[in-house]
Amino acid sequence: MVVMTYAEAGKSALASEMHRDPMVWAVGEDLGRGGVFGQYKGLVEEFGPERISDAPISEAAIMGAAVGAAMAGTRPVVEMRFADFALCAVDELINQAAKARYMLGGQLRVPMVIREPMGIWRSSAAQHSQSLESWYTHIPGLVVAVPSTPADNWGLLRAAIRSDDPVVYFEHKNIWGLEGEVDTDAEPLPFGVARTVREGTDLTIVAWSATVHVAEKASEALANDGISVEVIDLRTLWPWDKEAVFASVRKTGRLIVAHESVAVGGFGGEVAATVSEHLFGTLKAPVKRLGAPRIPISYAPPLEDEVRVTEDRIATAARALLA
Amino acid sequence: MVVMTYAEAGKSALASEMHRDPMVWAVGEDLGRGGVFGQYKGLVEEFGPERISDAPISEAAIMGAAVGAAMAGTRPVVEMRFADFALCAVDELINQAAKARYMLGGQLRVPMVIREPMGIWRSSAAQHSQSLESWYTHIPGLVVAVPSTPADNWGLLRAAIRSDDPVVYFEHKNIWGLEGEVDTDAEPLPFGVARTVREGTDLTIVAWSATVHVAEKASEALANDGISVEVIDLRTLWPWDKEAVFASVRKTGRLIVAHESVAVGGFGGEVAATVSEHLFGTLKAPVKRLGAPRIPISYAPPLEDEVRVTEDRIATAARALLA
Amino acid sequence: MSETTAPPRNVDVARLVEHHRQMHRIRAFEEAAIQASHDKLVLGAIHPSIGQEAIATGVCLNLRRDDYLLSTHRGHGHTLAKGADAGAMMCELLGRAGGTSQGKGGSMHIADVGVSMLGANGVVAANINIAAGAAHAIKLRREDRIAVSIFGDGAINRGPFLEGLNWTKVFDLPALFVCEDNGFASTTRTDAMTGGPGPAARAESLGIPATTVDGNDVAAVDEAARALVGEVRSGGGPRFLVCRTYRLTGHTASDPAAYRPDGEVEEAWGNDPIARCAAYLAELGVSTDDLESHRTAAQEEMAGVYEAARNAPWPDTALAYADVQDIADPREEAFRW
Amino acid sequence: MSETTAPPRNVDVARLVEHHRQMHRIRAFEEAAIQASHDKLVLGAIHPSIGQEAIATGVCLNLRRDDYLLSTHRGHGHTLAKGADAGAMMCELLGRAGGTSQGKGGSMHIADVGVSMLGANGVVAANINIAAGAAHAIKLRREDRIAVSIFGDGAINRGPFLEGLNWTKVFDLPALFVCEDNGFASTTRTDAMTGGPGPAARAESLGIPATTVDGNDVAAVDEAARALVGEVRSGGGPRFLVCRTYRLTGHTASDPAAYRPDGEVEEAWGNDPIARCAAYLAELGVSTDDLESHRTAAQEEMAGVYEAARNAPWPDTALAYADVQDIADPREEAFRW
Ligand SMILES: Cc1ncc(C[n+]2csc(CCOP(=O)(O)OP(=O)(O)O)c2C)c(N)n1
Ligand SMILES: Cc1ncc(C[n+]2csc(CCOP(=O)(O)OP(=O)(O)O)c2C)c(N)n1
Ligand SMILES: [Mg+2]
Ligand SMILES: [Mg+2]
Repeated sequence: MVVMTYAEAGKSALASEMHRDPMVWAVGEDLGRGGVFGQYKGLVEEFGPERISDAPISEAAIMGAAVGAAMAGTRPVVEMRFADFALCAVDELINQAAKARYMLGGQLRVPMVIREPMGIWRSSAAQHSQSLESWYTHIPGLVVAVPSTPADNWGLLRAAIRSDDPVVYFEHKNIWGLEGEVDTDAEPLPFGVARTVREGTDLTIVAWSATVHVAEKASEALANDGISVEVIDLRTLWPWDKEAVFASVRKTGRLIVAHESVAVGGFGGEVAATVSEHLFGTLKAPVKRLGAPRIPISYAPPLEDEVRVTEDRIATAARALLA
Repeated sequence: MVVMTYAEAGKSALASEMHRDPMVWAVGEDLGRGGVFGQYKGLVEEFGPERISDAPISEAAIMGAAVGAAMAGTRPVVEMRFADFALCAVDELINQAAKARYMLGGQLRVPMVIREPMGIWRSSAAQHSQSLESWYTHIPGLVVAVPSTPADNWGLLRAAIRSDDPVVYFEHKNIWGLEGEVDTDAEPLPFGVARTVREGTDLTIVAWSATVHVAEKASEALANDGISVEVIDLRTLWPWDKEAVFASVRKTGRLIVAHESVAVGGFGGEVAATVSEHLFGTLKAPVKRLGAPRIPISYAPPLEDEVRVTEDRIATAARALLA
Repeated sequence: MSETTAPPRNVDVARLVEHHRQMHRIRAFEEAAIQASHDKLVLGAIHPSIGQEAIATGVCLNLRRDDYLLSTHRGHGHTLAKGADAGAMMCELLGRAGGTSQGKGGSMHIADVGVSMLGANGVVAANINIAAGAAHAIKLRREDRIAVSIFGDGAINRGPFLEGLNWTKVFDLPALFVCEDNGFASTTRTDAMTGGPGPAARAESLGIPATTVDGNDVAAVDEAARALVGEVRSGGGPRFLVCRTYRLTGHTASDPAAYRPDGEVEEAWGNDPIARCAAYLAELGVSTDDLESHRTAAQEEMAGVYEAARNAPWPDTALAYADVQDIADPREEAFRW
Repeated sequence: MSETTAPPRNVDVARLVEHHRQMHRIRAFEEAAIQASHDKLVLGAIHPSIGQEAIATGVCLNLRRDDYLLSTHRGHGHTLAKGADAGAMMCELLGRAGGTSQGKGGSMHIADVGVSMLGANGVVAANINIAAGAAHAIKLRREDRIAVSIFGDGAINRGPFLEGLNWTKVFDLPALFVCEDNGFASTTRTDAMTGGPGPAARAESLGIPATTVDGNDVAAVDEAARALVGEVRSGGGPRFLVCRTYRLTGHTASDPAAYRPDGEVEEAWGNDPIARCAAYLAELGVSTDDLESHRTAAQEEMAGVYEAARNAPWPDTALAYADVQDIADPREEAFRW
């Protein structure tokens, strides 16, 4: 067990896979100087500029070249810097990376990882704060990972790099510095296996990425009111661990799905619709979704706060559900 | 009342708005020759090449220039040719068009219409068949329209062109030739008002775009089994007519949401989650979603058919729901 | 920017004969594909390369089986010239079992990874970045193959053209870009939508040496391609080849191409690359019978290929759910009652 | 591609004095903004333009109030030079009521539509297509204004650079493109990531005449910009101006810029555009007191501006739900219990 930050976990996961497989390489803007958030610090010294490669400001080429490099036998890890900038390379990801294996009848595969730092991070405004994970769950061929802890970043990034299919990998900008214990001897994590963050009997809260920590805090507050909350971290949205969620809701009878992204069209709708269908009759109350209002993210802190799914908002929703 | 096709309705809606407002213009590849589907035929002769403008194969510039032209006081209608190609201009649509009014604190607006022919159309394969309407419902600032008939194409396209906010406008490629009556004296249609296609008492089917016609056929088949189906065409997905859907489901107690797009992460999840929450207790059966399996769309007809939400599949789901 | 037009002096007759055969095979394949389209056995759009065959053979005869090739929507000829099996290709166009991609991709995604042809593409210019990446992989793996991207003159107005070419220059990659300049982007004349002198000037502004040839002169294409492939393979970095040509058919099999004035197409037929090659070979003493036999052999081959394809079975519908991704079964999600 | 470096012969002293004042205002504004960032009153990233002021004033002094301007993440100087109110801009940077965009956009989206400044942009090169579109609207409306896009040397590697420039050439639009070539794209030297000779050559390959000037010589920028703006306004079509400069601060207010060798920055300070302008004005007989007074006046103004902004109230939270779109109320969707 080693204590490291979420950023360090990502860095050592990449480093360990690069040691394991010489075909793994990373490419993105400013990686040579450690990346915008320091998540690549020291790697160029260790692996050299060919395998920790800088890139021009050419998101479409970063993504598109990675597709070709993956088809041709390497395993690129592309750094998009901000999830928002990946919107400059959507054709390459959706029309090319996600579909190539299928369109070619399985003649080749596209093993690549697309790292997309996501989410609200101190007044970054509407073009540097988005959480668009739900988009990628809708696209056949893509795996979608949303780690919330250093241990999961360690376990899931390694799994993503070993995946023979493209993985859209969302790291949350607001928890780069979060520390936690990591078992560096552990195997990569399987996709589609949720983590029960906390056990409870009255209510289930499903969350992912940074929102898991908000849900955890809310559940502590609720515990003081005698409300016993089970918190489930999905870890990956495609595939997602339906069985774990069903099992928990069968026990609690109540579900809140909370995410930072916009509620309308968010993945919370998928979870809520699936649970409402499968556990119809078992549910003691309607499934409650908590997500951002359908507004762009503002720059001014008080306006930025308006979109946040906070501890209080989760707790309020929980009490309402149990009232 | 005039009988025209879905394509003709789109064409005359554009023409009538261009007559009404000299600031309305259209731009896209090959518009001078009438557009790929003939939906612009004759317009360049009527309005000239400046207002029915060809474009280089530069989707990002078509979309981005439209943003600037809208900011600067014109009302561009951009033709994306296939919804799939709009993926080459996602930054321009999501980071720029949708957010500019908000980011600038209301100093300006971005009145533009993005026409995106969508859907499966005789063996066009994975890069020319997608239905991605759910993506845009998730983006604050965008209106999303999905007309299913000539009359609605006439009414909604005119409303879209008059909108001061960007409208993502999906026309389904498979119904260009569909004929129907159009009241050319009618006002533009309001956004967010659904159309009750057929009244019924046992079950509600919510659909949009070409799937409305499949649902209608299925409900006729079901009528022969004595099952009375109410079919609702949402017409626009943002805003969407919750009240109309709630009212219908309060009456029938059962709901199927059917769409051509992939079920996972599709807008059906939003509808199902919302109805399941709001009408908890009123529902006699779980809300059923019908959408495509999470696979790319194949070229070979029998494989292509595997993703279709057919009349039979809707009818089977309906019978199961009522069993 | 060098210009090559006159037929090369040091001619290898056997090589030119090989081009002549191959061009006829491509033309016959396209004719059969157009027939299949008219017979409604090909439903999706196909983009014939009739009139542009010299580029396909002129370039591909200089490539090794393990050199990567990425093509466009108009990719039948390139794929055949790279060595793909015509029968499997025709099955793919008809969406039948035995197709190169099991019928899942069709014409616009035609590919044969066995001959390192990594795919045509339905998105204009998308193959440029993918080829740049294949070249990047070659460099990382210290291999001596090269990656080739062939695209049209309309593709040079898309952002990936700039990003992909710049990428190969900056990383000094073994990539050859071939622009088929046929003057049209579907129904629009490209000169009306293209600022500046065109593809070669754009490539050179990105630091990539460009050569322009008469794309209907197979000997000229062959000679230029041979030189450029050699430079790229020997570590010279990316190169750019512009081939001036003309599309003798409509944009698709169903396009009457009414946007072209009377006479333009007829005149262009006078510049038919196959006829020019034949005339040149006749000059060099190859008998008309031999030349004619290339045509008939090709037509017989492709007639057989079409016949076989139309009689091939449909692919098993289970294939619709295969090769999506390793994890999760898509059947679980859809159409459960 | 013409080179202008020597100070122009026919100097208008009053105009140069105006530049000197304005450059000091920009510098003082940036210094106050950096202070605000260190004071943690600006939380988001800000990108100071210290060292590049001559481009902002040299270009914008040649623009009319109704000429459109689109800028980048490093847009404070451009916005000030276009005539925006410094007080409202500083309130925007601090996210306060009274901000140019009511605090909703901040530094990277700074805009003042009142002076036709349509916005900085958080996406590199995105402003190029938007400016092309503004120029397109000008042509459709038969107006005599022009649209200007200012961007950095890193932006020339993004697809929109090619698509947007080609667009203005093809449609013959009144657009001026200004590339601030400061040698860096955040922590990376742009020459290492740029194939070919650079921005001017790329513009010319797209048919757009390009001029390159010493961007730290305000007189040279002014002279070149005046000529190009005149050509564009009189219907000459798009033009391109490259200004060679250097970023004297880090990429952001929090970037120590350790990636630059010792001495490089110090040496660059010797080429400070403001000092050069001052020296030149002194030569022309303007008194040191006058020159000094421009600096002190600017610093006092911006100190006051910062003081006012830090005391300004937060925007009303109801604004978070305003100006999303005309239809539908976002409050209905979120946080209902
Ligand atoms: C990004 C994108 N935009 C538009 C299209 C539609 N389209 C298909 S082929 C074509 C013309 C391409 O012209 P060119 O690149 O010159 O190739 P050619 O057809 O002449 O061989 C267009 C516009 C597309 N496939 N992809
Ligand atoms: C599409 C996109 N990619 C990456 C970034 C991150 N980024 C912000 S500024 C910058 C460097 C820009 O360099 P340049 O264009 O030369 O402008 P400068 O900062 O030198 O003024 C980068 C890479 C971005 N904002 N947008
Ligand atoms: Mg062409
Ligand atoms: Mg720079």
